[in-house]
Amino acid sequence: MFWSGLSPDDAREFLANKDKSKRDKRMTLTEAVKTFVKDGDTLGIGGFVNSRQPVAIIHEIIRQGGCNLTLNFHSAGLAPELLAGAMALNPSHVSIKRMEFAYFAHEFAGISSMFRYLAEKGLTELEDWSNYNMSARFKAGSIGLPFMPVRSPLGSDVMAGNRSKTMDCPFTGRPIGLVPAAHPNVGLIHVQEADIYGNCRINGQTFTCPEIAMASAHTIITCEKLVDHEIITANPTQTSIPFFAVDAVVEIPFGAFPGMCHDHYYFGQTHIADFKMKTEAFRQGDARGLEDYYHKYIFDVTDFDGFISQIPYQELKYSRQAEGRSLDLQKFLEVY
Amino acid sequence: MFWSGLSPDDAREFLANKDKSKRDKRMTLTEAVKTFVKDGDTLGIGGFVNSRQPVAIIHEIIRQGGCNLTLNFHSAGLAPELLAGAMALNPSHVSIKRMEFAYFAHEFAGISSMFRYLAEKGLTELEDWSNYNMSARFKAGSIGLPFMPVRSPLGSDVMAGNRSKTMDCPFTGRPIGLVPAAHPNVGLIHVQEADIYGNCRINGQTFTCPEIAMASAHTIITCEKLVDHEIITANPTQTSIPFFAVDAVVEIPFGAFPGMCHDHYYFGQTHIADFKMKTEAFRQGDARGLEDYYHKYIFDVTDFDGFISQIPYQELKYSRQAEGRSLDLQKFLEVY
Amino acid sequence: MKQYAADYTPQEMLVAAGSRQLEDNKVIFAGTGLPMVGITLAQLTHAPGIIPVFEAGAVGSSLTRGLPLSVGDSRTSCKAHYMQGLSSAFELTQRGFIDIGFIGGAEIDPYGNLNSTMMGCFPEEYQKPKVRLPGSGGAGDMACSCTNTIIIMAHEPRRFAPRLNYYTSMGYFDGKPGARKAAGLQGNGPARVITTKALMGFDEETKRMKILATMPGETVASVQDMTGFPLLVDDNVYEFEPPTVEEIGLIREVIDPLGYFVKKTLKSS
Amino acid sequence: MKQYAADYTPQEMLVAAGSRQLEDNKVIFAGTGLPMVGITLAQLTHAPGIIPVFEAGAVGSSLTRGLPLSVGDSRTSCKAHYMQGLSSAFELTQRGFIDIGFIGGAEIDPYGNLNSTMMGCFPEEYQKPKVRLPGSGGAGDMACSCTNTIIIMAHEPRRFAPRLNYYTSMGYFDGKPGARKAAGLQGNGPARVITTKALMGFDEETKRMKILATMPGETVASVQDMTGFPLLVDDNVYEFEPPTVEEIGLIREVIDPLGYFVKKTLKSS
Repeated sequence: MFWSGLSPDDAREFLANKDKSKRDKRMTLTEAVKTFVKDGDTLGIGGFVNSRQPVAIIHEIIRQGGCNLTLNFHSAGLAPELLAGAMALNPSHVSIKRMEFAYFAHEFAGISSMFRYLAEKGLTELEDWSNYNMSARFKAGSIGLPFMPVRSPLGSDVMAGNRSKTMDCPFTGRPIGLVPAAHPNVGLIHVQEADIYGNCRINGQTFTCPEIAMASAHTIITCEKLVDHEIITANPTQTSIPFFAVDAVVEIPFGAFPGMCHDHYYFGQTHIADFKMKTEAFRQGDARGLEDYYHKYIFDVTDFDGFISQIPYQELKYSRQAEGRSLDLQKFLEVY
Repeated sequence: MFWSGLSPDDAREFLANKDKSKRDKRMTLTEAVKTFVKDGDTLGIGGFVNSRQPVAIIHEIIRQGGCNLTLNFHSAGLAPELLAGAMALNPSHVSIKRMEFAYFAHEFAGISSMFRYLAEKGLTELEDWSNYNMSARFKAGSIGLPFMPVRSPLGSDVMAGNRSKTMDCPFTGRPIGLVPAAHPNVGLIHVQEADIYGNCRINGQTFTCPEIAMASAHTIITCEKLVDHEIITANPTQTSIPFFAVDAVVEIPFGAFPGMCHDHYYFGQTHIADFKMKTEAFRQGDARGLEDYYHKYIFDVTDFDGFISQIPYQELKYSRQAEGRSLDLQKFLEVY
Repeated sequence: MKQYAADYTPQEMLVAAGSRQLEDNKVIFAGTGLPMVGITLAQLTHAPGIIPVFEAGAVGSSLTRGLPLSVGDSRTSCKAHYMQGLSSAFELTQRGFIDIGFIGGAEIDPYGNLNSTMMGCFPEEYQKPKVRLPGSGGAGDMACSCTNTIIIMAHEPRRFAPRLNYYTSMGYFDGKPGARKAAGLQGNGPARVITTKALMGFDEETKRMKILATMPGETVASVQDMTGFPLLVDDNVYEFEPPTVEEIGLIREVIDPLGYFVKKTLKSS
Repeated sequence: MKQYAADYTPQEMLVAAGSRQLEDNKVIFAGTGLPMVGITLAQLTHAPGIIPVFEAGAVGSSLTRGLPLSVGDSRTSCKAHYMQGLSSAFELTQRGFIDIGFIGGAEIDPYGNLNSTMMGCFPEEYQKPKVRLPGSGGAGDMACSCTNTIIIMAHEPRRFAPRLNYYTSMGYFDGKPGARKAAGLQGNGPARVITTKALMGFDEETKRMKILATMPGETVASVQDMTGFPLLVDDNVYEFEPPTVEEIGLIREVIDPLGYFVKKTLKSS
């Protein structure tokens, strides 16, 4: 059996020997990525499509470079697409060796052109799963099981082509699928609030972020806002990720932008459309726009603040206003 | 394979054909028990030891009578003990055919004498599991899987003696346990808040209540307080049980008394000690106290209010005060 | 008296047709895009009691803040009754809580199987496909485990293929009786396929796709012309009612005023 | 200078001994009763960084509202950092987050296996046991999956039996090398057994119970006398330090002032 990341036995051993004490885990994102992300690693990507994607962490990985990466996610857009674009531009600096995933596109903003580019050129290994499969794989990893049973998508080419297995249930005699645990080397998760120890609160849908954090050997957390520990202990049922599953905590406002972050900001639609246009242009042979994008927003700045400070204030303001209430979108787009 | 309650295939079929519409599900507890609890049923008991036990529902079942019941729970004290006592007093009115469980006692208040009585006389069928096993069985039932894998308690007499199976993991080659889903006919759950449709909020630990509710063919909810639907929709991540898993909603203040209910009341220790003393006396041959207890609190009243109204006000007041803050217990016990 | 709309696009017809297939008081899984629009339209017209479920976990929402751009975005949580993690929607479905899965697809075969993964030969070209599509997402799970599914998609000959390039979301397999059950699936499979040309079902016996109704302006022949495999035709085939003024007004002004999913321009299919 | 308490009960000695075995900054699963008291004592003395985990799901709590009467009661949630459902504590343990499981038991054998289910022959008398005990609860799971376990119990000959009536919580099975791993278990097994008479460990080779230290007033012989099977004796066996004034004060006045778990009356064992 081939395991990307850690095997269940290795993941258990690694965690059992790990320091799980409650300590201040704040550091810069530069330091966090330098410390925990290595060439050849399997990365577990949090969020769902373009919601709460760990965009800031991905920017930093691209800035520092990372080769032969394996990506594990269910549905994602921006995070893997940014890595795919970096690879397309310079595969000696960033390269994706393999992807285990269920859906790779921008949903309302269409397909991911860089994914198409890499896939259709055969530049990266693919392993398709369903969303439930990938969720279940992270779940198995997070609770120390070597696999989870699933009833879907039995009989499909998805399960025929990946490492899942089908067996007859020893209780009912009917076929049941088994999907192997996923234990990434590093989980990359953006949340709304965390304390200095790494206790995290996720507002709105948690997606599979808690499971990814708890399944991974190391987890880097970026948060919109650091909060007092007392806020966490005042309502422990709202903690989505416990501190002992976290290795680094970095406060990065707008850390999922131009994706959305529940209660903080809605999609930066203009920015996503612009990025999408540049990736599609690259796929069709014009690399210039995309090169500029990476230089301007990632390579020519030292950190994520350098990216966000280039986003027009009106766009940031709009994305904050559009989150959680109904705005006249048409009007905004006309006047902007 | 023997299934108490429903088999996974039957449970799926039953739910698929069930009316899952959002409708007012309020009724009296008398009506709810009459409608949903039948002789021969398997009952899933919510709560944990003496916390948030569905005491009011159990009283009503005892009042109406119920024979050949199978009880499914992980750790419980008052709820099964009240049924066991009713059976010991009059097995033609209430009888427990079988128990599938992990722990049956009062924790700080000691062993459950009626359980010892039934078990040591061989009056009921026993199937021991661990707490994790029973949680996992309800979990499997609640998510439509025929089994859950577990790593404990492998190698024990617990797993040797129950319906779990052990297989070699097809991914790691190491042994792994499989525990079959539990699908009770009726889930009995007490919560703090519910709306008229059955959306439930559980404060503090949820235990395995959401899983029991969602695994069962029917679920009866008692709640401390009915709340407006808008309170539920204002924060849907705090809903522990969705309305379509619920069949009856009954507002019963103190519905878990003399057990505790997070944020509402702490243990009615005096009452538990008194009940415990009477059950132990019965086990040692003196039935009088226990008979009186059942008459006074269950058979001679028409509903749970009839029980609570006999609890001295000071005791109810104290149990409310002791929940959520530190009281000078010694002083109270001296003056009470 | 019902008033039919004077002008509407095939996509608007599609959404109206989809909406009308949805029974009131059912729990309906809302795939991204047109299914979300169709469910909202049904809620605002004949089926206010529909309980939508979104892939990222929101249950029972009312989309009063506007159409979500993603099945995981915060708008899906608006007035939701229950919202847990991503696996929750799949677990609810696996358990049997979802009456109808309302999903889209890129390529379909006569037995209602769907491809949303790749164009090219599987498995030979899987690692270097001719065209790579986004992948299963949750649709493959819903197709397996919802009690019934309704498929909504554009009607083009290349999308209606006798054999799929890749089987992502399972319908009736090869049509053999009991094929779904034998594979371990729980749901009954696709009940309806709604397209810009026709409303279709599946033959009880052969599980092959069958025209139940043609969209206004179409005929059995014109539908068959745009389909890459032979369709069965129901004995009582009829012409579908056009969208009403109310339906079109709701789609254009209330549900998708910016035309994210329902394009505003009139174009011939 | 350390001041030893002038009077204390064997149970108080037991709690103090248990507390001293707990390393700072470790994640420790707190079984009901004496383990909860021992952990709290350790937090208030040498190990403020201990992270307690309670069976019903509370992680990192401080018991400032008083000793919980149940591992599922609301007091375990006091200042907790994280609190999910009941299965959460077991899942954390299965994953490897719990360094030490601190559990009690009714009957123990030379290999650290525990019985908390029944007295009588298993399986023959299982359905009509001589004495029925409460059952596994979560202890059986913790014994399997915590990285290490520490067992705390009263020391009586009938409780230390060469063979158990029923194997509820697994230690080293029959002592065969690798028996735990072969059974599929992940944790290392029992590291210590702390009783009213002695502190014991397990021999590296044979996995049999071994006296490491005797409690004040006890000798190797007096411990062996109260044990239903032969104990090994460590080469460096020593006498355990008595409880300090501070420890006894904390137990009696702060942690368990009502004597729910640590009885206040001085009684001979």
